[in-house]
Amino acid sequence: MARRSSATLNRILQAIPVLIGVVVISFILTRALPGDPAVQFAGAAATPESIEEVRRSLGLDKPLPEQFLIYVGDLLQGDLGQSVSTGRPVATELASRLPASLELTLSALILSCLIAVPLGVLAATRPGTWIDQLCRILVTAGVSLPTFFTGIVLIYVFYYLLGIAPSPLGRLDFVYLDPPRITGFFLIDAAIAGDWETWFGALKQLVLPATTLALFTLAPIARMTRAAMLSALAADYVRTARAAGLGPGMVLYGYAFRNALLPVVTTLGMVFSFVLGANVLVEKVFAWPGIGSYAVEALVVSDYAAVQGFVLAMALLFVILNLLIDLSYSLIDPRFGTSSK
Amino acid sequence: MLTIKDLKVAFKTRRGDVQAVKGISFDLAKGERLGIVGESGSGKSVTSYALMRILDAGGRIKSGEAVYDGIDLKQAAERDMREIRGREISMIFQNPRAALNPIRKVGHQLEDVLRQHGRATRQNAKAKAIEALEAVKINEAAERYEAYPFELSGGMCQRVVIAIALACDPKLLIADEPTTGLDITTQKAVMDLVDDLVRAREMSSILITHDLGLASEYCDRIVVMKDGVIVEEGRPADLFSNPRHAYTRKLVDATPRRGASIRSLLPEDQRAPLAARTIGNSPMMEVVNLTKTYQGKSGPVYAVKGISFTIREGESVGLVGESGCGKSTTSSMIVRLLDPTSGHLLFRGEDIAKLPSENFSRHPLRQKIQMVFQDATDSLNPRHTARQSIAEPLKRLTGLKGAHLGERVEELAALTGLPSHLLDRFPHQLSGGQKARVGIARAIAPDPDLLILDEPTAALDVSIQAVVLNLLADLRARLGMSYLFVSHDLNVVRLLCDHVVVMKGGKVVEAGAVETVMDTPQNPYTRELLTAAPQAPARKTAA
Amino acid sequence: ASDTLVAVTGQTINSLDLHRTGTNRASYQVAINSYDRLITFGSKTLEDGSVSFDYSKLEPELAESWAISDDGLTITFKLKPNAVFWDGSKVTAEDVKWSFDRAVSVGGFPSTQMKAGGLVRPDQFEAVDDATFVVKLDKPSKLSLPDLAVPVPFVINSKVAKEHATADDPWATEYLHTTPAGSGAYKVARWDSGQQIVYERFDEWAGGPLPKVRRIIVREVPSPATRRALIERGDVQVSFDIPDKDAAELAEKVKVYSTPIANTMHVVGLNYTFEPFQDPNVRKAIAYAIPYKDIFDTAAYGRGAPLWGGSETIEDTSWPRKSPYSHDMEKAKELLAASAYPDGFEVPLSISTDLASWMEPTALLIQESLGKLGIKTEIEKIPGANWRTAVLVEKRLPLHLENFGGWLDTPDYYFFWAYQEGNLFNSSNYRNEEIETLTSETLHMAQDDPEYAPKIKRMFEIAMEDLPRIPLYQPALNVAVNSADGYEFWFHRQLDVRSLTNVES
Amino acid sequence: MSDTTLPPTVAERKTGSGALAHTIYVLRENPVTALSFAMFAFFIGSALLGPALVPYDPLQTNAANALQAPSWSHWFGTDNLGRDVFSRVIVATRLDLIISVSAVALSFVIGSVLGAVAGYRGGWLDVVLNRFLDTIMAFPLFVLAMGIVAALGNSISNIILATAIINIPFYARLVRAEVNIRREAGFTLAAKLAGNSDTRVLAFHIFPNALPPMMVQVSLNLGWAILNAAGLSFIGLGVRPPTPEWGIMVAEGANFIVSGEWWLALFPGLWLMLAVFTFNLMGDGLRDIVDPRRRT
Ligand SMILES: Nc1ncnc2c1ncn2[C@@H]1O[C@H](COP(=O)(O)OP(=O)(O)OP(=O)(O)O)[C@@H](O)[C@H]1O
Ligand SMILES: Nc1ncnc2c1ncn2[C@@H]1O[C@H](COP(=O)(O)OP(=O)(O)OP(=O)(O)O)[C@@H](O)[C@H]1O
Ligand SMILES: [Mg+2]
Ligand SMILES: [Mg+2]
Repeated sequence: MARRSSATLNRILQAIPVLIGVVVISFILTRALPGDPAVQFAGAAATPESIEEVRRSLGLDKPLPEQFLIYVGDLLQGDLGQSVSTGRPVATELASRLPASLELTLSALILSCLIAVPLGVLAATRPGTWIDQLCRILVTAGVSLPTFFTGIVLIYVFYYLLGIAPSPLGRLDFVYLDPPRITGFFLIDAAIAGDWETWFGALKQLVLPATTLALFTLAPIARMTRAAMLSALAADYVRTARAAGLGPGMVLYGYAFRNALLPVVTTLGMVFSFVLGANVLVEKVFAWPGIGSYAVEALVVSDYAAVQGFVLAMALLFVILNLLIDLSYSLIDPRFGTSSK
Repeated sequence: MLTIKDLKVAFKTRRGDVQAVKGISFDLAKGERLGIVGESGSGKSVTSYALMRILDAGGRIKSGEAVYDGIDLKQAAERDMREIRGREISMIFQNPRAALNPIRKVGHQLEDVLRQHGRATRQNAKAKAIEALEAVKINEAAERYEAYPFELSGGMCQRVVIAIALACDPKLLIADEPTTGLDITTQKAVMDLVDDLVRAREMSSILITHDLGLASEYCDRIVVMKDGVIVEEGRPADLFSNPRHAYTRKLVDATPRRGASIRSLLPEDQRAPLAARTIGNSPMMEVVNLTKTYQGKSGPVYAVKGISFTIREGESVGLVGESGCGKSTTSSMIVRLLDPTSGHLLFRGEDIAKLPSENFSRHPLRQKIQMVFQDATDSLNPRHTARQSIAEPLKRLTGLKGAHLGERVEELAALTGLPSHLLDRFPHQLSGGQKARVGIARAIAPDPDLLILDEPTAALDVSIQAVVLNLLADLRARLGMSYLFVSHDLNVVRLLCDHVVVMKGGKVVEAGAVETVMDTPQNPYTRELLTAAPQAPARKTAA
Repeated sequence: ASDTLVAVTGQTINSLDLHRTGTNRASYQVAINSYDRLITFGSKTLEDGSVSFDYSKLEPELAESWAISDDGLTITFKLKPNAVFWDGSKVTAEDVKWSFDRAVSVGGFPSTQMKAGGLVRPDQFEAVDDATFVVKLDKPSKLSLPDLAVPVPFVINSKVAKEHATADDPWATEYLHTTPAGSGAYKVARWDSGQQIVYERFDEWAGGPLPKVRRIIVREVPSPATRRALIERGDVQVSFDIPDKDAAELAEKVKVYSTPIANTMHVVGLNYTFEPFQDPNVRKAIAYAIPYKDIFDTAAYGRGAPLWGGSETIEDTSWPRKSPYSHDMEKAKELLAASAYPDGFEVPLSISTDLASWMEPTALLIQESLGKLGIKTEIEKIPGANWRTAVLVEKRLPLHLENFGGWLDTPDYYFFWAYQEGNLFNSSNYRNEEIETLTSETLHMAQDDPEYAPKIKRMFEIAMEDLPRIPLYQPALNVAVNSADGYEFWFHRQLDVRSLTNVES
Repeated sequence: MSDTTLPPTVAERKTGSGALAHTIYVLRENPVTALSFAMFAFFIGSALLGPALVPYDPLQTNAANALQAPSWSHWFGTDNLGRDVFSRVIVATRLDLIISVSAVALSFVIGSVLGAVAGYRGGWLDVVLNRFLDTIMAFPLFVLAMGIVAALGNSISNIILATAIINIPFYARLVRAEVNIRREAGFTLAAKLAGNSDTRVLAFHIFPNALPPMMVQVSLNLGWAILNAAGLSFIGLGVRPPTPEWGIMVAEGANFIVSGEWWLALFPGLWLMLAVFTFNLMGDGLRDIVDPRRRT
């Protein structure tokens, strides 16, 4: 246990330079963005004086290093700054939007895993057969389409033409009220409140965007599952298990699959951060009030604080995600943190 | 109890069907200990997998019969086979660490088997599992129950594998090379344990091995396999002392044993007399107080703790010891791939230990000190053909080019007995013996004076080992090189070396002329090594 | 009919307080729907039967009546006695003064807009008693009263606001940013930035006839395709500001209002600092080379009003007006041949990413057509954030598309912003002495002044001759309505939800 | 395995062990791989010859003929400016291939060098590189690409650069791992004994062995690069009009789907999908081709 926690602590320490790097790069990147926020926010019919005044009030008249120091100083006090375009603290804004993105991303990943993992296992148990090839073609097709395109096509078919799907209006149709906010995840909050009607409403809204994202993530997960299962099935311990007379279910899941899980979990982590990026586009199509669409808006209007806050939040999420992966690693693999791994 | 008749097994592969087992027949009586010997690829493992019906995908029993205790193993339903596996027939495999699920506690793996066969319930599974661990004489069995395979030594892992195999009291145990990868002393302990258990439970056993010594020591009857067929069978004493089939003879001859000469390992018709060689008196390489300390994660690892010995001009020195004693570390330092922590390496009086290993590749002496690696497969670049591999040192160290280079490569191939049409093959297209030859040709290409051989035959079959050892002996005589021959097999060292250095735990425990050390070992460790090695049978007619 | 109505829009409301720095255009609707002004414009029915604001008619909102002194320098308002804020307190002249003070003091756009009506300093406003409010002007202007009917001078509940004001933030911008305090027809029941705003009717509203719909939800849906699907399927009742193409096509399925936007033109800007554009022949050649009809058909799908092929003679002062130019490649070639650049030249053609829906097809058609003249253009798409800086502030784009619209519907107002040197929308760096004087003279002059029309006509002449901006067409504001009624077009191009009603379908 | 050497078999002589023969073998063995290579050849063909063969000028507008559904004269219909969608789709092939291939080539080279050096040298260099890669990975990659393109301007070269930057970590990680496991391999030591300097060992002995798994990565990234460009177009940061490019065509066409002009997005989308699909499926085949161990 001590070994695991020291390995985990090590991971946390390693994250620090990453976070510093992210802070610096995001600062530089935002300053490199074209456009003058002062002009943008001085609004229509602004005079040069009013533009200068806005610039001063945003602190953009100071030299860059000073701006950076102020930014870092605020950051250390937990202040992500204020978004100029929404006029609200970036932290509040992110906190209110992050659950929406996470709910979408996680649902998509769960959906994707539910399909891709069994597919991968199926393909691995029958390598080289037409089932294997079919799986390969199917999942590759999913990853070959731009997400925004898939999203619009799904809306067109399932909402516009067939009328099965609910109107693509974000997280909840307006006939429902938001569930009382506890976690920010509508499905969880509605379930806690016991409001199953709202729960169902939120679920309906999730189906199309989650499917769009899931289609995109099938391929890496299925491929990795297949590869990992293949090598696990070829391992000596599987032969030992079979020779000891263990049942096929036990051999496949208790022995091969659990070992194959390690690389799959790693892939999941990568896919997760990938999907968070892809969210940007899907959120736009489905009017999903997540942080992806927030970032795009902010980027377009050069809203420095918002972009920086977004990037930092994502980086933190990434670090946490890696810790979670390590944690699941250490749960799955007893060798975690030792030199034999 | 087990009857096999004309069993044929074939695999479907990219290049059509491969006949792995081409119709073999044998019987096994209750309580009998059968040995199956033969070279790599002769179909030993496939036979046993076929019996258990655990062949890889694409493998299938084409014809023949395999009847165990009245049950037709070929026809039995998969469900019935599952009952047989583990409960009636069970198996242990080579490389015990890989044979265990790395992420499951060994106790639980035992329980899986016990509960699968209804030998234990949820409540008493743990107790039974500990019992099974105790049966294989693992000390502190209750604690080991909680251990993961990576927390156990190789020997202990093999004990766990044996415990799993024997957990449900099978009537037949098949052991497929159960001791490869284990130290010679561990090997003895494991084999003794298996033997005791098999006898105590009055089980039958099949021991699959390529080590004739092991087979003759632990089996009542032996079958010899070659290319998927059985060429001979009999009691060990008869079979080995009086082999009838040429192949058996070759196998017996090739096994190093006390009193044999290096040429006697070869088939009789190939025993050309060895050319004479001279051993000079002047030291070529003096190893003085060499130490190496690694900076490990949990403190320093003292791999080599101050060793000294001398290799004279033309002399062959053997370096023996068990796994992890520092043999490879020592040889890496001598060949200047690794910087010693302290000590001197005097090559003809010049201290080459001072030259950093990074720059040594451009030093003129690089050409003079070369090495043959333990694992021929690993030591050949998979993307280079044999020709490219051999040409590499010539191009870099001797500056040969164009036609001269080609000629020299062909010459080296001829010298090492490598047919020239193989030169354009990639390593994976070559057999183990051929790869070993490429490795040797490459090492002698720049005309070295000192050749370090780090267990060059460890991965080879005995008959190929015999050929390679003879090749080395011939080359030594022809080219006048000195050898530092690293090995864990004293019998092999005896054949090739003039002088031997025995290492243990990074220190030299004994050194001296080969005969002296082998015949009158002074150090208890040396004695232990000598007794642990299974004694290969000698042919009556052996030269 | 249900008492809820749903509207969708592609724009995002980023603040509930129009006066705040950084508040975007879409947010102005809150000032309209949740706040009242003293006065508002009347309505008129257009030829196509749709309803539009009427610039010529001023009507009371919070003010019951108003009077202008003879010298035109003092305007006295009497407030409606029954006007109350949402918290039940009476609307007093003090509240109006505080709000006006705020509008002229916060700087930025609100102050600029107030200035257009001659309202610059707090001391111009006086609360005589609870019900009497006086505005004093430095000089009489025809723009002063209309300027009080635009969204900016809205009346805030000053008691509430002051409670939340701080020394750093004397105008309570932080508070009002998220929490409106007004007397308007609709309270903001809920605002989820980036998602929706929910209006709840204020039943004691005194500003006008009580709206029919109790609750109105305005949802933000960024994807136009999604918006179209929603309105077509009838899941929402109003889709505000839809693309021209959808407007053209949806007209068959649902009610679509396409109103040419008052005092607004889509134009091609020719920057005078770019040397070839200093040559009048080049400018005219370009004006003749533009394929107006194709642009109007492909970029605007025929929505709005054409602004080409007008008569040479100028008879009236209506604005926007058709230019005398039309697509004539022969003429264009002749003119270019006569210019200093007979073989053409290279110039980037700049458009904004945010406005790509009309700018991109327009630019492509212009590019192709100019190519035939030998004028090589490369289309440069400038991100939204950079666009304003480049085109309006730095005025550094040689050839670009532009679309200024003036809230106050007089030609002189347009000329002031777009043709007078130094002003923001004069993206061409245009300067003409005569225009400078004429604009200054006409800006505050009453429209019925006999001197007004001749001066304006002269301005038109010069503008068409000098061509710093080549008019393309007058864009339309398209709104699709399904099972609802009562849509009214407003110059501010925002959805006034107060007049909307549900219709049983 | 017998030590006696066999003369070359008949089969061996017939197919030889040349690279071409090996490629043919790999293609023949797996029909899906063969299909993907055939499709790749088709795309290369359209990239090279497309502009010469298409029936219309892809930039030629024709307002009178806008938004025509697919017909015999316009196979894929026309767009809102009356341009022929088929011609645009085919002509776009070249640009899209250039974008994806150069982005991947750039990240391949940079990633390989970084990863190889770090994997071989180890120590602080390795630590620094790892932290650097972590930092890049900590950005949501698409947003990073957006940021870079937004900051530098949306030219083709910047789109390529942004795509390359976000892909570097994948290559660097992969190469690092592959080099690291071979750092102590027998053939590495043997190469040093043969008198190779560290650089030569790394460049000519270790690195080429990392190629097979990298080929799979390359094929995946070729696809991603196109998707990435498409996504940037959707946000409005794509290549400049009127240049035809699949992503921009899909992104713009997507808004026409609901209004019934499905062909605007469908055909470029189909082409884009086929290209990504082809690249992804090619991966295993490419790996087998560069892997001499697959030769028999
Ligand atoms: N899965 C397989 N597919 C194709 N051929 C196979 C397969 N497994 C084994 N063979 C072939 O069957 C033959 C016998 O193999 P087997 O493993 O029984 O040899 P062995 O005698 O156990 O050798 P070793 O001592 O190396 O273990 C070999 O020629 C091998 O190439
Ligand atoms: N790079 C290293 N870092 C830390 N410890 C090492 C390293 N290389 C070797 N060792 C340790 O040094 C000791 C000697 O290793 P060495 O490889 O020389 O043994 P060996 O005698 O060659 O064994 P084998 O017969 O298994 O090859 C071992 O305990 C090993 O664990
Ligand atoms: Mg075997
Ligand atoms: Mg060793």
